[in-house]
Amino acid sequence: MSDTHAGKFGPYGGQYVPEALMPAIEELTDAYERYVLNNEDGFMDEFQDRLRDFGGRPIPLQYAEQLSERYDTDVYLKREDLLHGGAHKLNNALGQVLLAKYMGKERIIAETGAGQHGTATAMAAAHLDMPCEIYMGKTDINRQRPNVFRMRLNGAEVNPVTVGRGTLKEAISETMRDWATTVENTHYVIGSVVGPAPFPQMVRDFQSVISEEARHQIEEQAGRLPDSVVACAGGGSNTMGAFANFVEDDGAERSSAEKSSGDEPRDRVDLIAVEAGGSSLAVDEESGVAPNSATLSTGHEGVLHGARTKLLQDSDGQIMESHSVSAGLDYAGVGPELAHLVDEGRVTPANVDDDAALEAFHRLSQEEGIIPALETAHAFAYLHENPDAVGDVTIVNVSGRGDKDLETVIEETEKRDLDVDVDMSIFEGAM
Amino acid sequence: MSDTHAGKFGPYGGQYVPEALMPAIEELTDAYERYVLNNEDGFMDEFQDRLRDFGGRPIPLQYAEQLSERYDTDVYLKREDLLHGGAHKLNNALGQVLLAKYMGKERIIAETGAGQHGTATAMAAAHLDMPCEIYMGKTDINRQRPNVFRMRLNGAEVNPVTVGRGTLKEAISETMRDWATTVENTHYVIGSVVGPAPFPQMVRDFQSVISEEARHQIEEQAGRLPDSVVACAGGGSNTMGAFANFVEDDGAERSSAEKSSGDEPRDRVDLIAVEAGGSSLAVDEESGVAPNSATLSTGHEGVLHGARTKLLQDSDGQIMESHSVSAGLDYAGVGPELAHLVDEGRVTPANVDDDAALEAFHRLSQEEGIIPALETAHAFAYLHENPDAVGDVTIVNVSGRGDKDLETVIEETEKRDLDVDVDMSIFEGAM
Amino acid sequence: MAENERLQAVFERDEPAFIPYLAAGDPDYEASKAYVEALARGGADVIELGLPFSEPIAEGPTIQNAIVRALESGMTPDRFFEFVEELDVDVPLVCMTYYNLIYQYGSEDGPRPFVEKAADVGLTGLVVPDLPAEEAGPLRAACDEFGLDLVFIVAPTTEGERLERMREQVSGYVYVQARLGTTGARDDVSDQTDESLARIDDWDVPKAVGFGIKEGEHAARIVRAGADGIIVGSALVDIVADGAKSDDSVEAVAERLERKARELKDGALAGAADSEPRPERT
Amino acid sequence: MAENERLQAVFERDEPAFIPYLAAGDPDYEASKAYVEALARGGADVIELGLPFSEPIAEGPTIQNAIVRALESGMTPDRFFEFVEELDVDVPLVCMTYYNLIYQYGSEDGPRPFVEKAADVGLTGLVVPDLPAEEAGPLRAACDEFGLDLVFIVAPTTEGERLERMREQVSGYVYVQARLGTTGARDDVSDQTDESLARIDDWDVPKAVGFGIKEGEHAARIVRAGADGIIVGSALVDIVADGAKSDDSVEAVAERLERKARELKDGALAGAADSEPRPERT
Ligand SMILES: Cc1ncc(COP(=O)(O)O)c(C=O)c1O
Ligand SMILES: Cc1ncc(COP(=O)(O)O)c(C=O)c1O
Repeated sequence: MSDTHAGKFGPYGGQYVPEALMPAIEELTDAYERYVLNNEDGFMDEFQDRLRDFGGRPIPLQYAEQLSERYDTDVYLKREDLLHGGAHKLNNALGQVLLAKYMGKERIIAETGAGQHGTATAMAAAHLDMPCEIYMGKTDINRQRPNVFRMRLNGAEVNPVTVGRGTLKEAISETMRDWATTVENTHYVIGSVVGPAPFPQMVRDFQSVISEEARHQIEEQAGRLPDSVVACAGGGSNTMGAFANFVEDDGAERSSAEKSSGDEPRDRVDLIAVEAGGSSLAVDEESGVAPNSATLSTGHEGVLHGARTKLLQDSDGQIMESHSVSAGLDYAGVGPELAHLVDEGRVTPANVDDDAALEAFHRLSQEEGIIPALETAHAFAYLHENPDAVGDVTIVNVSGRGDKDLETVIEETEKRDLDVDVDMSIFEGAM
Repeated sequence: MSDTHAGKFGPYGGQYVPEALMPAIEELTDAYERYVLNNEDGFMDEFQDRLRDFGGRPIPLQYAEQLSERYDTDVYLKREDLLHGGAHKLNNALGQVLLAKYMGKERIIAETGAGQHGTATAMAAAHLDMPCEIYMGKTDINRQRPNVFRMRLNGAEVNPVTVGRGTLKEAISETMRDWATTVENTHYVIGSVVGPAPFPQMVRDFQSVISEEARHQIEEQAGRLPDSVVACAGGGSNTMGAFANFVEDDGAERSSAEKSSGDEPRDRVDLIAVEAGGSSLAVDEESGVAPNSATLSTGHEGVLHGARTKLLQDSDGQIMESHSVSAGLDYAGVGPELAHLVDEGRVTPANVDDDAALEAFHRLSQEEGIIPALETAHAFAYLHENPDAVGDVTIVNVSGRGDKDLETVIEETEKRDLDVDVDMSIFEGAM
Repeated sequence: MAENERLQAVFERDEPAFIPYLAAGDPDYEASKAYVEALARGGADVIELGLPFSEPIAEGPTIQNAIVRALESGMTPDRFFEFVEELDVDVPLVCMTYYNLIYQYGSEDGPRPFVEKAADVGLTGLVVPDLPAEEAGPLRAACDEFGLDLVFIVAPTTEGERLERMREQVSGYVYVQARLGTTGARDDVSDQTDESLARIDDWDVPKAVGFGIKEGEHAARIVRAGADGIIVGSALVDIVADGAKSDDSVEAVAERLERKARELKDGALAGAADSEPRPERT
Repeated sequence: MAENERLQAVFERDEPAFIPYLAAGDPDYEASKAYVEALARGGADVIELGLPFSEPIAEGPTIQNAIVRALESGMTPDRFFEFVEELDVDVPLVCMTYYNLIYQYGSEDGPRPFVEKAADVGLTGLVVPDLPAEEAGPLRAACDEFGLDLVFIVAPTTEGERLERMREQVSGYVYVQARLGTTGARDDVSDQTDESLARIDDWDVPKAVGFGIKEGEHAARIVRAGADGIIVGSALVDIVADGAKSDDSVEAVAERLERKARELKDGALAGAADSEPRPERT
């Protein structure tokens, strides 16, 4: 992994947080090292048991017949949509809530954008019998209603965040404020590979079960490593989870110590992070609005939410309002490790626009019988637009299911003239 | 199994269908025997592979910490809610759509009540590239909207059924009418262990993967068989699936052929089928309305939808309108094999009312972080009301997840004064 | 195998039988009686009377709706038998209903009480669309006991062994289903009809064709194809439905039914006139 | 370590320092200037001027809203520096902002251009709430280069090694966070204040306490507890917000701010009068 020292990934990472939080972050760093890295008190064993029994792991890697034929390439789907809660988010939420329990914390808080991290956290907190509050922006509350209900049904309090545009960015800021007040008994379960160290590496570690399984599965099913792994990136947690165990498959010469007999280079697995291109890659500096969330492609280094990373910001350094049809990608920052891997050339950043994502949503639903999250649909839109870029064998990470997105999809599809066969009139009967 | 000859279970079962369908049913019986029972052309292998890769099997058996403590008994949850689509229904839908493909059929039709069978069928049909039409009653369309969208997103046509009360009963009748017209190229994927032979046994066989897994899992995790298995019963497919591999654990003396050394009796696993008690077990003969769906407890032998079984009917033999807060249990019939097992004393019929099911829904959501389908909640309500009846170790089948029920639950909870701590005002913010 | 004499007599005449269907009690008890009597006046040779069942899986929308109207107006098996007793018609009546109503009638489970009562009120036969030959044993026995015919339906998909089994059980007449699907009036005559008739050409039982016949012209066409009778339901039920909807007088509707019956009957007769003379039956 | 002379001079006087905060540009550029000047008239010894950042994670709702107003009225880092230059006040000014604005300023990445400009317009120090000592190296170096103080915040949770690390880096004054949480006016004084002050009792840098001070009485209480200064933000921002909401004249609001400032300053002085004389500083 690329976090060689003190939570930095090249120039990125670090701990840019109010002083009041620093002791908690040091405590967390210590707990992360003991429990997660060193499996103290059998933490990782318990985590894995619970991921299996409560979460439903291992999750299949599925050969996608229709897509493989369409794109003339072997497309495998890593089915995180089947994880309890409907997205990869539980891998991390369960890990962190369990860690909070090991740390003796008594209360859980979390931010949420699409509501997937919030529901995952609420579920994990209920499962582990911990009180839980979730901060969610008002815009996201409106476009992800089912998830709001689910969190509440699981006994979590949902605190609406009304400042700014009311999306993920504001929700994170608000959760940090809560944490700054309650840090002594509360753990903040951050929802992606963002925030101050040790969050980016810890969340990645919890999520890396995705590629740990996928690597075994593809070797078993295809008899080889994939030529590429494609994942959507908001903060980048499903991305890093899907990439982690392939990062070292970089096609480089092996160091002599690693060489077995010959000196062939390692296999090369291309890692492709697909961000939300929104409605346009252009930016309105004047109003501070980016009509996209394509941080890796268009962002610039800066400091946000506790870490140095790539950001959507104006020339002064004010954070822009990002936009995406998918709430879970609608974020002006990105995980510092992902930013670093892009700079290093190890990860290829890409983006697709809202229309392409919606089309991919319908295509996957109709052709494979899998209704993906709108976030996930971005990865499939990339595949659709770049079938030649993924090699002969590719893994696409199905980061979540689309049940939460039904209303948005109907509304947004109706507005557009999509290049896919959807008859919107058929949706009226049941409204 | 109890289907000793020709699709009969004791006095139940049979093939009471219009003549036009009989040839198709004979063809299906033949295909069932060849492909399902005898694994011709590797049908069952392909089925199991697809259940694994597309469906996400095996599905965990989870120890429920909070419930076990509450009821002072070891409660294990068979997590069919984690199956692709969110309910056990895919086990059957995938099996039948695949079978239709082996049979050379070109079109799939199905009825649906809760929409879970419809979505499962639509998903399976998309996965296997088969055109698909789903019949659904107008009442059910209104109370299970998200599932209507999901079917349509998966490319299925949803045909509203407006006759009668517009629930499952009418949808089945309507699908049979379609089948009678299109029988030559169309397979009717029936959604539960009902209908003419060979459907009840075939659907049971596809669903019995539930208890096949659960039996291994409980032996591994608890080191013993359970004292009981509890499942909700509408038509009875999750019920029969969860019971199938425990039916022979009836506590009877073993026949001498089976005896190994001693002559101890087999373990006894109690099988408890929980139906919808609705608002009352009383029946209004005059208006032909049963405010419940407790067929096993209160029904009488008769013929409906192709089979002889227990039915909710008036003294003339007219079928009653059943009622339940959960669309998937809202059916006036029940699988013939289940009816027979109840007569034989092997399965214990039980029922819980709407209120109890809603309370159980909230309890499981809050305490275990699992939002169950309203159907499933009936099984948990039974556990709550009869914690002493399930023995020291029980398996409850979590037949599905409750995402589809959010609106109904909010509405129905608001109407009532439930014995569970739900603050309905919290649901308003996001409406 | 019982052959009900009155039913047999119909087919022994040297002309095709016109067999109309109405749901008893549609839209209400008294009107329905008048309508059935109008059919008799219009030339019906046999009348199929539907005893409405709540789950009529073999019916199309027209007859489904008739059944809903009849049930809502209070039709029950007991009222149905009264209805039959009270009818002032001279032609044989056949009851068309679903098996559950037959099975549940009376104090014991099973078809016997129903059949006994049916014979008692003068019904001559039964058609049970959800009862294939395989499950018909007990009902067949009761019909034999009480001298009723049990009419079976031959579908376009019925072939081979199934056809043989049915041939053994059928009596009165065989109901030849003109096309796949449910009941309902259509605008054309299906080619499937000819094939179906050909398949049972050598059966020694009258062949009545139904499903979708709407006009005299259809009737003629079908008789020319070799049918011994035509069965017409939805086209007549449509008239009842229209009358109920427009609140027309019972007399006006009855008049229309009689006229339609005559058109169909005349069509059948015309078809017979065109055909070669039919072989004598024993 | 740089000690800005003007800031140092404030704390060398034998009286507690009153350090008010306002967001520059709230609710607009001109009014904000008038308000800052009113604070100076009201007895401010140092003024903390907020340069608004879009993600103020350490602020409570009061200051968040002030920042939104300031941003909406067009405040930017460049305008901020103009603002500072144009201010007609005599007391040392400290800029409070978030690290990203500092980092992005100028043509190169990194804090140097910002600090150079800050020094240029006469700012005497910086407070950066999202920059803990661990990440402060480059900014500390730039501040040293241009003679600015870098104020750190000691939180109630800051202990042990972290406290030592901060002690080495802090200059100007140490900002003692009176309680956990974000900024915002409260109705009481936290016990955490006493504990925090006790923990850094032997530090050789002035201690200014902030977070939640609202009234003269609070100010007195905190000075009695040993603070060398009090920092008041939200209680003053509330006055600006009320004025903006009621559309009051700039003069009227300025007048209220001046009065509130005097109350707080007097409270601090009263607290000092009650305490034993403060030890001399070098
Ligand atoms: C299904 C799904 N995929 C992807 C994302 C994006 O998050 P990340 O980039 O951290 O995986 C989200 C966020 O909510 C999500 O719900
Ligand atoms: C989740 C769930 N459980 C149970 C049922 C009842 O069906 P069955 O009794 O066939 O399992 C349904 C039917 O839709 C369902 O969706």
